[in-house]
Amino acid sequence: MFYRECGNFKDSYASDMAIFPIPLDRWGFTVMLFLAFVVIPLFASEYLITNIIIPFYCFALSAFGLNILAGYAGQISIGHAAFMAVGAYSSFILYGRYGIPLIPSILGAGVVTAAVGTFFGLPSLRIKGFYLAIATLASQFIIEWVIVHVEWISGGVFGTIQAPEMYIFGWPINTAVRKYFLALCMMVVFMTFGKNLVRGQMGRNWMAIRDIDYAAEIIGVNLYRDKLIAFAVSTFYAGIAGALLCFCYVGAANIEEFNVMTSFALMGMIIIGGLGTVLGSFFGAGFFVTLPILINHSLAAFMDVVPSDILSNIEAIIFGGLIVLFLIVEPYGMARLWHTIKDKLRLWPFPY
Amino acid sequence: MTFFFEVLVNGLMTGIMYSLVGLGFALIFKASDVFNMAQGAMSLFASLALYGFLEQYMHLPLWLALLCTVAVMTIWAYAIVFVVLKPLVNRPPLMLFMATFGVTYLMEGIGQSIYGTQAKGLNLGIPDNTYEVAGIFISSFDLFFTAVAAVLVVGLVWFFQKTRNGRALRAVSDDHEAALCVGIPLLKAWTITWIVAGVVATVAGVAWGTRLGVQYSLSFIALKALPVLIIGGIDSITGVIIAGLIVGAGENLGEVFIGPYVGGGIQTFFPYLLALLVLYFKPYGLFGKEIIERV
Amino acid sequence: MNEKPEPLLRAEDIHISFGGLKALDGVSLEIYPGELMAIIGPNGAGKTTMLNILNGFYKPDKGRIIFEGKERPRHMKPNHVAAQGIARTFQNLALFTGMSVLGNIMIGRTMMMHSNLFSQALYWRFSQKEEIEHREAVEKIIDFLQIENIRKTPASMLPYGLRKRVELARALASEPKLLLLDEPMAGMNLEEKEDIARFVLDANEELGYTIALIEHDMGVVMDICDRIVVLDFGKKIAEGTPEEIKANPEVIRAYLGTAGG
Amino acid sequence: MADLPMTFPQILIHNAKKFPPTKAAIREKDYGIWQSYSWQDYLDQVRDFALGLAALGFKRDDKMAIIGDNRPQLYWGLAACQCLGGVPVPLYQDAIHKELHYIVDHSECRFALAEDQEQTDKLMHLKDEIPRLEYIIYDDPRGLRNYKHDWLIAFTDVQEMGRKFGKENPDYFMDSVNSVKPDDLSIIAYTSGTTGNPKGVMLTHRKIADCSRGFLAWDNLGENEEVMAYLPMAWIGDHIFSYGQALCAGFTVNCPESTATVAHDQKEIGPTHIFAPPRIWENILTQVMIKIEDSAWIKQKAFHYFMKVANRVEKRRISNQPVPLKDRILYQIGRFIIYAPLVDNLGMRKIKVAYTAGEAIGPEIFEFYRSLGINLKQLYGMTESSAYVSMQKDGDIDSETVGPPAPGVQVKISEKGEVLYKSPGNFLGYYKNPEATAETLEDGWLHSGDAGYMTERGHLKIIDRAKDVSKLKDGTMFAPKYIENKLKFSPFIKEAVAHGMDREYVAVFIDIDYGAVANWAERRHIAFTSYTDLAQKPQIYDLIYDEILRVNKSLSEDPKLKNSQIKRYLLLHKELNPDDGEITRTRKVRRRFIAEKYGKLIEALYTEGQESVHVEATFTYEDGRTTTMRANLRIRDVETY
Repeated sequence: MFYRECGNFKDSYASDMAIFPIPLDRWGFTVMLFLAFVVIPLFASEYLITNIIIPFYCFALSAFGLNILAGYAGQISIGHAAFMAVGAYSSFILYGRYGIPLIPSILGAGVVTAAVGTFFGLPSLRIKGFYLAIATLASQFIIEWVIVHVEWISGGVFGTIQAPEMYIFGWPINTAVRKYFLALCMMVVFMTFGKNLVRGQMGRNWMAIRDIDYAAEIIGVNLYRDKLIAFAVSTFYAGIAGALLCFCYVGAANIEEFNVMTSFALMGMIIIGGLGTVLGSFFGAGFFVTLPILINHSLAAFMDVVPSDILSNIEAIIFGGLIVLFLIVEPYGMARLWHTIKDKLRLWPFPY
Repeated sequence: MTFFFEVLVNGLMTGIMYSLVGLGFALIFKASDVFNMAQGAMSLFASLALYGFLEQYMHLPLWLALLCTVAVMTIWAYAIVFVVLKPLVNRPPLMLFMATFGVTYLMEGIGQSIYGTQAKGLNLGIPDNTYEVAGIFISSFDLFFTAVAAVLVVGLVWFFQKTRNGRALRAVSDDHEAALCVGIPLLKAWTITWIVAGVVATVAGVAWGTRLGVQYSLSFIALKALPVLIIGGIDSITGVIIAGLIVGAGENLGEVFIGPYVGGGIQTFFPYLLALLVLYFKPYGLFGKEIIERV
Repeated sequence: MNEKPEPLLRAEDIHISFGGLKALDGVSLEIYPGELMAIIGPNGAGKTTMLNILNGFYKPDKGRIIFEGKERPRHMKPNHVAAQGIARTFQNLALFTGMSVLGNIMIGRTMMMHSNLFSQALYWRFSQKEEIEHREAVEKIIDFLQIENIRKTPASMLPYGLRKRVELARALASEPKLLLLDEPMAGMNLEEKEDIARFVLDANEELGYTIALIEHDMGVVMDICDRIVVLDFGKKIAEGTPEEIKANPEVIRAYLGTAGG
Repeated sequence: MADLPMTFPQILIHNAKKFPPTKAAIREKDYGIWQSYSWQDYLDQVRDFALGLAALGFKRDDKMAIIGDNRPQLYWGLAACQCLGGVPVPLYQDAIHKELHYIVDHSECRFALAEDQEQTDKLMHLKDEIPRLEYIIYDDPRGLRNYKHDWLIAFTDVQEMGRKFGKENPDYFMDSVNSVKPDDLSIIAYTSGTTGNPKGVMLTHRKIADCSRGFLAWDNLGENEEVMAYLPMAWIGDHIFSYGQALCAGFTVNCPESTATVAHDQKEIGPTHIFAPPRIWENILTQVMIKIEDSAWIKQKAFHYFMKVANRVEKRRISNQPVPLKDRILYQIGRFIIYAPLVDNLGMRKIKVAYTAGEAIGPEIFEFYRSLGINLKQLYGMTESSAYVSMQKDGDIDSETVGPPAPGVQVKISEKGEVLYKSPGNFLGYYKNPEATAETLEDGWLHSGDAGYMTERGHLKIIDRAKDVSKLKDGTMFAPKYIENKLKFSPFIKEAVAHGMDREYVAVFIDIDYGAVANWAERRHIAFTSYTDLAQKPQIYDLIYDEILRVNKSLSEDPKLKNSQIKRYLLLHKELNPDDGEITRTRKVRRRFIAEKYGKLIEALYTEGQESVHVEATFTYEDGRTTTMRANLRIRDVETY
């Protein structure tokens, strides 16, 4: 109904292959950027920024990473949170202990995580499906143990490092808004890179592997290389996300943030949000982050103080229920719903 | 030396528990191609339910409480099969796999909102004395559950290999359509397996619940039985049993003899390390059969 | 072709068996540059197995494969075989249903795309240029196979006949030296068969591709192929021009003896 | 206008100089995107092809037949031909062999330019019969690989020769371009007359250019227009619009990927200027109606409600009355919910001005588009006048008339009521047919053959073909076309033939719109096997009955036509088909022919109490084979107001 596509024609492949070929979408995207870069920092409350939006960005990034692996390349990983932990700790170590500048150490953390991730991805060369899933679960437990028990990493005390003050070129990142911008910029940059990857040749190879691996190989896709690249890229994102989460939100690298439940949650996010879509990563993460707050507010109507355990239980029920529901009703998640609606609007008032 | 054996025996006793839970997984996998991530949650729920019947809400005698718990797990089995799995028939296995994530959340959420989140001590009145057998100290408590587990394991194997239903289930797992053709109702088969899995979960839940107290973390313990499957090979019952013993023994020995040098707590991941090694050399497990791909 | 040139591909004395069952038992065959040849035979004669061996998906228990005069290393991976210039289509469709038709065909060119991960992440400049170059090539194929109108349709939404055509497009996109078609016309109605037959013929004559195909429809095979190899129970029982094959008593017996054909 | 170039070759060169290479002169949807050519490209292509033709021995005044869908190459061929002082002869791509043979033979073509294999095959048949035809040039080589003749050449090969020839004779092109004079023939457009053989209308550069510029000035259209070229190149409308106007204004012509994708491609391009015969507007409307029928209940309701609103508003707008506030508000809501999205989906959002031309349009159809906010206007013209006689002015619209005479045109009505006019576009005459010329052109006045009169607003109102307008027995005026158009507004009626000359009452043949009616029937689970079967279903008769009632109602409102309401009707067993000669390629009813062919049916319509009539029909397939089928057609009475 709102779409006006008449007169929007492509006289070059460049424009035909653009990320947003439809003008209204371009426009909507610009509005989003405006909101993120101008409106939110100016008007959002500190609580909102710190406790909702920053984690939202971080989880979106991480969920997208998992989406690359599970949604695009079809290699499910249920130990993904552990890689966020790797990112978090290595960034803290690089920055806090070796005094490498902030941005480089965050990127470095990503690289370290990618290395670890690639290692744990090795089994994918031999096995698929559940076997692989369990292998990735192994990464969860092994990494957790290593982080907790290797003092050099965690300093030994329950595996927690406090976040050092952050400076970029001597400019302190100490307010909510500044942290927000750090998270935002990182998120935007890497989401863009990621989108380019998945819409390009690498993305096609991944999807081919996901859909029919033997056919992909026979057509000339290098299964081994591309699977490992998927692991590397995916875990790189997890690493960055983990680092950002701890720098900008938690304020400490704490292994408890990244236990197996977080891994499951990430899985849930991409299922609910939409497997194999960038948009879905945002939907999923947004849903996951806002759900507790929503429940909290809706319950606040009945009781003045909502006990945290009840909160978490209801949260779990709804979250689980929706995973099942989406798998049954719309296996491709919110993102697909969104597209169905969009197509309806584009054809309005015609049915086809 | 005896110390070594003591550790070994204790390990094997834990191992048989792994085998049991492992069978729970294997059973469902064989019957419905579902890799049931909710196994742990089922154990948690079972133990919570038992606690509820036994102490929290009513004070039933143990046997009745157990019966009720099994009944509850049966209800769950039906719910899962008819609400979750039925609509997902003929979807790619990975989707069913993910669906069990949802079930995990549901069970934990519901369970804890009914019975509360705080840890509970579960006392079944089983004497916890230690006897010395051939210079090895064994807790009667462990012995008891080992026995139960062993019995169940044997029972399951018998059920699978000998009974008509068991064979039916195997048929189902081999080929859904074919099974339907020869008149085995898919959903019935599934329900049965899920009920059995529920029973297994109950035993495991109770066993661990009594040891470590009934609490959230129970749902993770079951995860430790996952590597058992890989090591054994999902589609091989014997494989799973043996693997269970290996894992149990291995992790205990590892914890005692290697643990101290690396700061302990090896158990949490040792089975997985083992699994990774096995995967690397035998991708389909020690006893699993390889699949030839056709074009 | 009377005076035989150097074959593009030669398979020598191929043996392979699955769990004791001999699928191929000492089959040898040549494929000559520029020809359109067919491998026919009753059901279970080992035709598809032969194709799987030719493109490196199966490793023969015994026997050698010489492609362009070079012997293929025993454990060469299928994607390297593809890189040598052998493409194929599949009997039971193997389209990537999660992608659009365009994406599927673009995959066919993956071996020719070399921009590294980082330039792909940046996209603009090199990577974009590459994408566009290959898109142009792909569009030529889309035009050739007359599938313009489904260019952006998800592969999962295509009818059977069109899927086969898109698979052909995907195989052509890799500009192979040798194109293997596994029953390109199976399960099609007459009209669709005629279309595909025409495209295959055009690909062979107009674009000059060397093609080896498996097909059940004898009529089509006899019409379009230069040369035919007949397999039966894992053995080669005849080889020659359509006329010779029609006349060959072995073949007739093989076909009358089985339900296939 | 004096300083402006007056021959199209010069206009082309002028454009190539004037416009930057970034500005597209012509686009073609090919390989998935719109391949654009600047005016310089346009000129280069034309030059190369022209020189190639020269190399093949194309002389001044040679004729070249052009046949195929609208492709840049065909327009280039047309221009190239003009550059050499030759005369292009565009042909209808769906014309049957007999017609092609007549035209190609009569126009003495030495060269022919074909789009693809299909058209090439047709021409190759002709070549066997017409030795004068020397060369056949084709654009799309697909499927022609096995044809090996030295007289059969690919467009690109000709251009290749051209480049070589150009190097050898550098001045040849400009010399021949300069030798072309404004009053030389620029095209011979064959009109598929409603009677007899086609006649070759001779038009000159000056006429086409003047009229094109006339049109542009009238609606002040400029170089930034976008137009879709998908109507037959042989139709004068397309020639004026996609060639004449395009070159004179320098705006962009867009060629769709294929005839099947026109609607989609039009949505992509978003033309600013459309020029189409009524049947196109009818088809689009029919499509809209079908889709709406298929859409959700709520959407249907909304659509119909707001279309009523729009109609009310438009009626007042046309008659320059104030629109009540309530309607104005409703219209704005409707614009948001229905009109704007609809127009956008039809690819008409950017339209500045749209014309319906060629024949009269049903007022309801006309109002439908106008009420959507599309500036649709009527235009009256003929091939013989370069389509330039009269057209409506913005803000002075009347659904019943074709507007005031265009600048430089004089119109007068003969005592017989026939419309005569002097237009700058008036043709030189019919090629090799002086007597026909003499009949039509009397001392500069062109006899249109249409009956009409000037309204008090000074608009020209066309009622019907002069020879068709007649009287019923009781002497009331009977204008069949007028009635037929009213019928054809119904999405379910494709063609209609009204009878009544010297009869007691009016009776009609109805030709149902198969697509629309079949769709309607399926939704009501009415089983049918064929067109004939469907047409004879009682339910369909009921459906059409209501449509006829509607027409009778509106006829009853006009005192002059009150008595010519429809009293009986029957649904034909087959679609009227140009191949059977029942209608022309431009879908004009051939009354005399039908009167002869279906005399029996007509008699039945006028025999009191006859309920049905038996027919034997002969169908013609594309390949010319014919088969016969038999059927009983019902006849129904209709009540009148």
